[in-house]
Amino acid sequence: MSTQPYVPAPPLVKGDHDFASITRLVTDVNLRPTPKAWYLFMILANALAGVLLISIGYLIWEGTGIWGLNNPVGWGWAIINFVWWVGIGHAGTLISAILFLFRQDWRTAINRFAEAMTIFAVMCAGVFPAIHVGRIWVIYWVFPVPNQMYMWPNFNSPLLWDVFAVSTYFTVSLLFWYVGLVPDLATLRDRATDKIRQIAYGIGSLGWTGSNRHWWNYEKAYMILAGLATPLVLSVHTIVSFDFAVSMIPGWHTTIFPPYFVAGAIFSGFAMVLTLMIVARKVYNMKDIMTDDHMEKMNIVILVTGSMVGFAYMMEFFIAWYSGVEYEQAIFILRATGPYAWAYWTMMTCNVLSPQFFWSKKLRRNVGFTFFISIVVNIGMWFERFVITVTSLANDYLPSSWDYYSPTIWDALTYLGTFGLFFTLFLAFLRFLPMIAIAEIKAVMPQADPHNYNEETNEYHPPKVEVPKPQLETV
Amino acid sequence: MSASETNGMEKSAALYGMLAEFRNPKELIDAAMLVNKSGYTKYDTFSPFPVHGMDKAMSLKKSKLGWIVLLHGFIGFTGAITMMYFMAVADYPLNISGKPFLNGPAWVPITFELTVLLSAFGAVFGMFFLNGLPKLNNPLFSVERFKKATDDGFFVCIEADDTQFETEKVRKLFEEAGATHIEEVYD
Amino acid sequence: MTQIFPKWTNQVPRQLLIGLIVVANVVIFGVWYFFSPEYTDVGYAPEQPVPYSHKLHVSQLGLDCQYCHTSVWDSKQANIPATQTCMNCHNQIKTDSDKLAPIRNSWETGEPIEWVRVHNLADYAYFNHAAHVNVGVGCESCHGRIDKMEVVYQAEPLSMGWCLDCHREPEKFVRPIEEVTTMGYSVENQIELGKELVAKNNIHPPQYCQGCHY
Amino acid sequence: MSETTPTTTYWKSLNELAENQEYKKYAEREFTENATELNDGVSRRGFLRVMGASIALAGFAACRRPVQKILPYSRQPEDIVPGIPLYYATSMPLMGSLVGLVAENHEGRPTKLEGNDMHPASRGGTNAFHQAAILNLYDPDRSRFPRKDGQRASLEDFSTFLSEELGRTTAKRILFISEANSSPTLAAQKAYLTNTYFDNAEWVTYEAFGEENAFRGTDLAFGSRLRPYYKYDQADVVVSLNDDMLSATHPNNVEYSNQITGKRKVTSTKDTMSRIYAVEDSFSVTGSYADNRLRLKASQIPAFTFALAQALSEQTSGLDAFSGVNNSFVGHEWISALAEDLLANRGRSAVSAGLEHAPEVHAAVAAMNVALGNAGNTVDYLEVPHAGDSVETTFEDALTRLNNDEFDVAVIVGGNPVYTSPELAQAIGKVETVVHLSDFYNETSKAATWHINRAHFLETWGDGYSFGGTRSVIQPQIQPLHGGISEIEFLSMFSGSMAKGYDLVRNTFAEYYNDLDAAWVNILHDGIDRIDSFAKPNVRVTSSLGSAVAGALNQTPGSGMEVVIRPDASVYDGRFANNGWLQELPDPMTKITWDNVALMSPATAAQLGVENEDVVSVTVNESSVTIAAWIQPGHVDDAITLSVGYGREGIGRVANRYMDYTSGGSDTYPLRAHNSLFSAGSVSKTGETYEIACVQDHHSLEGRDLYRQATIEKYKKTPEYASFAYIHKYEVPGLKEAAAKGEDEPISLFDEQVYPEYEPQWGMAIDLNSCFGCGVCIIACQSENNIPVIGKKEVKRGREMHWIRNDRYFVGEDADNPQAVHQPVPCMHCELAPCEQVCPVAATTHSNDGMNQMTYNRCIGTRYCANNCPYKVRRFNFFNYPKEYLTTGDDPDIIQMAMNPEVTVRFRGVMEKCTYCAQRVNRAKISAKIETGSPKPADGTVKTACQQACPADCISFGDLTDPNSEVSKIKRNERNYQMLEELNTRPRTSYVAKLTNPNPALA
Repeated sequence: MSTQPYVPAPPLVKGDHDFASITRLVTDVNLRPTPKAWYLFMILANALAGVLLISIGYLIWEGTGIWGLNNPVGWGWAIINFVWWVGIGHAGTLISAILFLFRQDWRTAINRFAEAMTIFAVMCAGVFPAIHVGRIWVIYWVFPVPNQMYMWPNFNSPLLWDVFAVSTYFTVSLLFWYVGLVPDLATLRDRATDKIRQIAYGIGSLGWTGSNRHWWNYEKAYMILAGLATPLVLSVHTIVSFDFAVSMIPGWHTTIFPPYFVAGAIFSGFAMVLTLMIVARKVYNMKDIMTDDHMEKMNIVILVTGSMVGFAYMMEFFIAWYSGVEYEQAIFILRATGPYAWAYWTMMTCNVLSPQFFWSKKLRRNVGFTFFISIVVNIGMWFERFVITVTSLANDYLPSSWDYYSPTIWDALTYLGTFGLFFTLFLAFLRFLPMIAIAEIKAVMPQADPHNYNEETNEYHPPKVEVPKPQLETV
Repeated sequence: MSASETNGMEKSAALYGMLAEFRNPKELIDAAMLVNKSGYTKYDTFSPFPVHGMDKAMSLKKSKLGWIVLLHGFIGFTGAITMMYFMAVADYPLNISGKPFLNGPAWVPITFELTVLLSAFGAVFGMFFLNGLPKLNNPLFSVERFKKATDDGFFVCIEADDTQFETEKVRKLFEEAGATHIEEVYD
Repeated sequence: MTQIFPKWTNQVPRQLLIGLIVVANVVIFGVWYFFSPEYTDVGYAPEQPVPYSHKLHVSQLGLDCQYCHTSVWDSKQANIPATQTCMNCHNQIKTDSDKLAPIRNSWETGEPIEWVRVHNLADYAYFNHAAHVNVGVGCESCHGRIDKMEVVYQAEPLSMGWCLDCHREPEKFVRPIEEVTTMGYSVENQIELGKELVAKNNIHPPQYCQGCHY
Repeated sequence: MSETTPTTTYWKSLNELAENQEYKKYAEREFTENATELNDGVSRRGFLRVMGASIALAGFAACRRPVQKILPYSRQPEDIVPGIPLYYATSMPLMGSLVGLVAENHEGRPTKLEGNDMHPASRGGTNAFHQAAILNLYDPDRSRFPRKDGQRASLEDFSTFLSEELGRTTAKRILFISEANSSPTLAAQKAYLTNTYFDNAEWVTYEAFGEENAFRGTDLAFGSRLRPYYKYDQADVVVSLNDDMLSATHPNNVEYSNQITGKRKVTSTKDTMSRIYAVEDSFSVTGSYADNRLRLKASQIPAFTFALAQALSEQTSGLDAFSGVNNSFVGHEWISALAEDLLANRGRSAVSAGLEHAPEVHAAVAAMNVALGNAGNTVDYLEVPHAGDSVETTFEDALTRLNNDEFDVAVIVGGNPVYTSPELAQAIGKVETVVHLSDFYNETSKAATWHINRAHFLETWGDGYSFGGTRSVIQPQIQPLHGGISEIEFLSMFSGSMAKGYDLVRNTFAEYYNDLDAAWVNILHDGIDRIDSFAKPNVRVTSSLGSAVAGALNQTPGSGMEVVIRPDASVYDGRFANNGWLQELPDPMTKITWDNVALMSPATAAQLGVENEDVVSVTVNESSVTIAAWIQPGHVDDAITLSVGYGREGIGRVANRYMDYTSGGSDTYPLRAHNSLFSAGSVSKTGETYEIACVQDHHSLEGRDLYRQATIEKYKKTPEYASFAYIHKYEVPGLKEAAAKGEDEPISLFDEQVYPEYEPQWGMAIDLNSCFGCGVCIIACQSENNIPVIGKKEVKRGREMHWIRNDRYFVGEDADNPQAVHQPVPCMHCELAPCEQVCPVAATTHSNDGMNQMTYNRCIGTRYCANNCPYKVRRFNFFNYPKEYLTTGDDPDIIQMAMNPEVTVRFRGVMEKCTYCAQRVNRAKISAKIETGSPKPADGTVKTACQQACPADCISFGDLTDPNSEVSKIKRNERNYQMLEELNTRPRTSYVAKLTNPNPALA
């Protein structure tokens, strides 16, 4: 890197910050006394989480029947929510891993944040496969545990693949996140004044010193993890999509599902990151770090993935027609015109139409609009999963078995409750952990580069930013 | 090596080493080169972020982490295959949808996942192992200024049990390198 | 700056790791042993309303199992004998024993005797005695050395795994049909004899679920 | 898994539960008003769970084992070996005739009823009522003790009352009102009591839906009351004038079904099949099975009949009475087509009319059958000694005399006339003492001074004749559970003796035999005493017929809206209203459960502006009833069809309708005048709606090839009409490629496990040409496999549990007059079952003998298998249905006695489905193994419950490795096809495509 001519990008950190100011900007959030507002929101979140606990308790007490499921439609909101949350849970690892491999330095501003969201989203997702089964008390049978029955799980089952995929994804994301946290926890340890924080952060940072011998292994490890997480993140939603694609139900039995699900996952994940980021950066005035450039870049990803999803929808129809399978054709026509058309068209509007606004640079950089779209997108993605899961089951091969699915209040409450869980965790994260990867941010600041220092005086001279024209050609 | 170094610290000499602070990454690199050239081996440099080119400056050897990860990945891969073969073919073969007991395609996802999982374990825990972490108590922590090492401070420390270590020589060396602040670290 | 953690804390991680490994092993072993039917069920010997001694009746008096458990050859159940069966002898012998009072009482009133069930197969498993004894599975193989039992107790775990042991390798257990009720039967060439019997009696024990669960 | 939890709830509804104090307390404590799912089930489930802590044990058996007691016999009964079921012959009396049955007994309790192969009225077949009778036996709501003025009394009290009040010399004028009963013993008692014992006693037989009109019809035609008894196995042309002889509501439907479908078993292109014409108002199973169907209002049927007679009178003799007929139907295309076909098949045709139609119609039909030379060939006219003989008065007469206070005492022997006959209900009020024998404390019992609880037919001895005249004995299977008495024991009390049923029957039979003891064993063993006990006099049409029918001939059918009232396919005249199995049995044509509805044609509905579930008010001369409307394609316009038996109060937990009007249907009897099928009425929309639990939402095949049929001509031309290749014009994908590789199954990514290395391999074939959709298979399966009843709300949610369902599709262009087809769908037992591979815990796998096995105790309930089943035959226990079902009533043990001990009772959260009756298969395999050393039972030794029950022998089941087994033969037939063959699931259950034989003239 040192040899080739340095092409200055627009600075990733706005405002004239030095290392210390960055440290303060980020860590003060965790060290300053807790604001009232935080308690307020925490209580709200906890209340919602309580709703989740109650709905689960009642579910275990009464049985799956409290949900709106019926005979053709054996999977309802539980699975929809599972896929939805897992999808959201893709952004974080994707940002930290793939963008890292692509040397997208701008990721450093949001990766910590996004990874946290990922982990919490996956936790919310994990709730559903666990509780949706009829006999929760024997769910451990899906794990290959030796037992007096000599029975083993069935490795042909996509659900079992899911068990491994999701748990692996969760573990690896967690490790990845933690590895990134260690140096910043050390920073907090060293800035903390009260004993409790010192001990807590002290343990968390494992006695990190910032030794460059450590940094050497550390960067290696981080690189390898990124390399591992990249195929992993793609595999997770691929395998989730197998739950449908491997079955033989018209509308499920579709080879396009893996790429289409992954695109959808990135789509919804980025939207969720934006939703949270736009609020967080306002509240904690991190505009210098999470800049509008970030927002714009992410909007471009949303535009691209949104269009990919749209393309996938068209492809489904085309293949259904092209395959000549009457059942496939029937289900897709029914989706658009049948009893669930309302859901289908909501999905189309939110997922395919809404992102198209981001062709305009002005809208891409418009905070309010971005916030709005980011929410619309996630509504749309929920409906996508609804359309896939429910419509296919409700109208499959034998018309005699067709039946309409309508959820009960308990379906809704359980879903609502997971938001409680999510925000409880997320608020705790904002309060106690650095929401920006401090060390990484510092590393991408111009001051961090020895070349930006005068050979003789060792004084820092900021890199010249040329006029953007040649830059346009080079990029 | 750093692991061995920390172990060396076990035989607690009163004087642990000499710590010098520098103003910025550039100076830190120069200092590191200087110390390295003057033939010290038991020394280390500290910065709030990895400084580019430090590996050359300190002439650090290539990390062994890659091999650890590969080993773990291999264990994960073979482990998965063996597990599924034992359970689905050897121990209790059940006729499921008339599929063959050894159902290769169906085993791909789980094999992949377990390989990745084990590799990740290798990477993370291997890294901590190589760095001799966790190590909650460190002589350097008793130096007040050293807190800056995780904020905006750049330090070099030469340890007392380096064969060439002599307090004065080291202090002079640091002064040449332009250290803003030099101090002895006691354990 | 003072150290947050004293020196000894540097040893803690290593100790924790070792401790964790030890605990994990203990737990796994504990579950494996104490939660298994071998531990929970084997040796279950409830007190019976009548202190009937199989030891006495089988080894001293030499009664054959079928004398009382008549239906074992044709029914899924090996019946508990009717009071009648007891009375066949006990209207002559020990007619005044207090121990036998419940028997006589039952005989007079017609009220059944409430024997306590000892061998209780796991729920949802169907077991058919006839199907087993008719191909040479000895009483002993599941019920143990009844002839040595003063009080009947459960000798085998009766767990699915235990069933499968035999269903997978019947040759290790089957015996000539005429030896079914023999106690303490054993031959040194069990395996090849077993193989012959398996072939002769055309024994294919089901290992598919519906063999036992429906 | 049948924990017995004493509670006072049943599986029906929250509302009756609310009457239970214990629950009220609980509910106030635990449930807030707005708990959403306060539909019948859920809250009650909570209640049950609290009361029944014992469930927990199931899970933790390993930690703490519940002590179990074994109770051996004190004295070992003869020939009872614990664990081996015993089978005894008996018969079921219903609608005045017997049907021979065999009862399966486990340790002395009957658990299953099956047809008696040797009995002519059964031939091994049954109908839903027979199958469900076992549940009536164990119904906890049966009346358990005699009552006087509603207060508990004893039989002794009653006999004292008889000796004091109704002694031989009593001056009281007694009217015996009996339901139709074929018992010779009872007939003797009847004669004795009315002629000899009492000076002034009268006897009337009353059935809400009896054969009286048929008898009167033959009386008009031949001058004597004779029962037309068809021999459809001789008939090539069958004309049903609104006669639903295939429906369980017909007294002889089992035998008729067997005969009619028997004439349509086509095994090769050389075979022929009979032709069936149906002329009817509402869509009946007979209509759906007919080759040609004509929609006519019930009031037009007489005119149509006379027109037909007129058409025939030209070319036959003996129909002069009708030659003068000149109504709107004369010259109708159907009349000419029918006449032509009938004349072409003299002596090989059979014309029949609905039992509820006027005597004149029956007279005309009888005359036609004689004129066509069918009498003696396809129809016999039987002298039925016990039906309306000399000692009886007619119902009309009895009614008038009741109203004129000519009776002091009414003795009602069985039946529920106060409910079924509004006229009688109000006439009976004038009598000072009413004595009522019945198995429920029902409407009549409430109106009675004395109520005596009646014994179920499986509890006491009895005798009687089948519809065709086979005499047999009703052999009890179990002591009366609640100490009830049978009607013959009841009547014997009047003559002062308190004889036991056994002696009464023995005495009757002693007259038939010199040495009864010798014969007795066989009578009981075979369940048959004597076939053809009824005389078959030669019949000739009386000269007075013309004058007798003259009045009817001139009647012109009413033009306006008419209301038709029929017995219900599920609860008949209401007597089965408390039977959960029957309540939940989907109606064969509408697929509605738990309710009765007002059926109307789409046109009529449009005209009235009503849709399904709109409540309409139906009015027939002053009295009106509100009931939910249901649109029935194929129903005649300007007519409403209602069924009876619902809207009950205080009968039992299943039967009762509820205050909030959520279930139980409506009582339609108030609209019905005795013996009148139809009456002019008016219908209006009330604006309310009422939820109907219909198990099938979608009635069109969507042009899919799931159900395949053709006319017999087409079959003869293209025998392969049912093959995938013929229908789609291309082979099943992958077959060509496979053929290239020399395989016969479509190519696959895997080399599948091959069948059959192991023998036997089970398979099933369902002959769509025989199925007319009665649904007896569903009840038989429910009884055999311990399938719970889940209640209306759950059915409404689409959670029905039946393992075999009967899909009914409407096909054809004409939406107003479509064809209805029936397709039974059990588990297909696919060799490459999609359900299996998706289960994460291998709870559903494949057995060596080729069955798709569901292992309940391994299932964790992901429901993935059900999702992935293309045939949607898997059923999920969303709640703990069986627990409720089995822990209900005042003493739950009773209902548990109906369970089959060889089948697991499933629990909450597990999947279940058809097992091909694995318990029967395994029992057969084990005994075969013990007897022959090979686990391969001989063909026919294993019959699945559905197969066994089917009167049409529509289902065949057996070993596919045996090329000579019945099922193998059928599967080799070119009409045999697999549903969704192109999915390559390789179902073991296949279908034999339907054939129709319509009259080209009417095409």
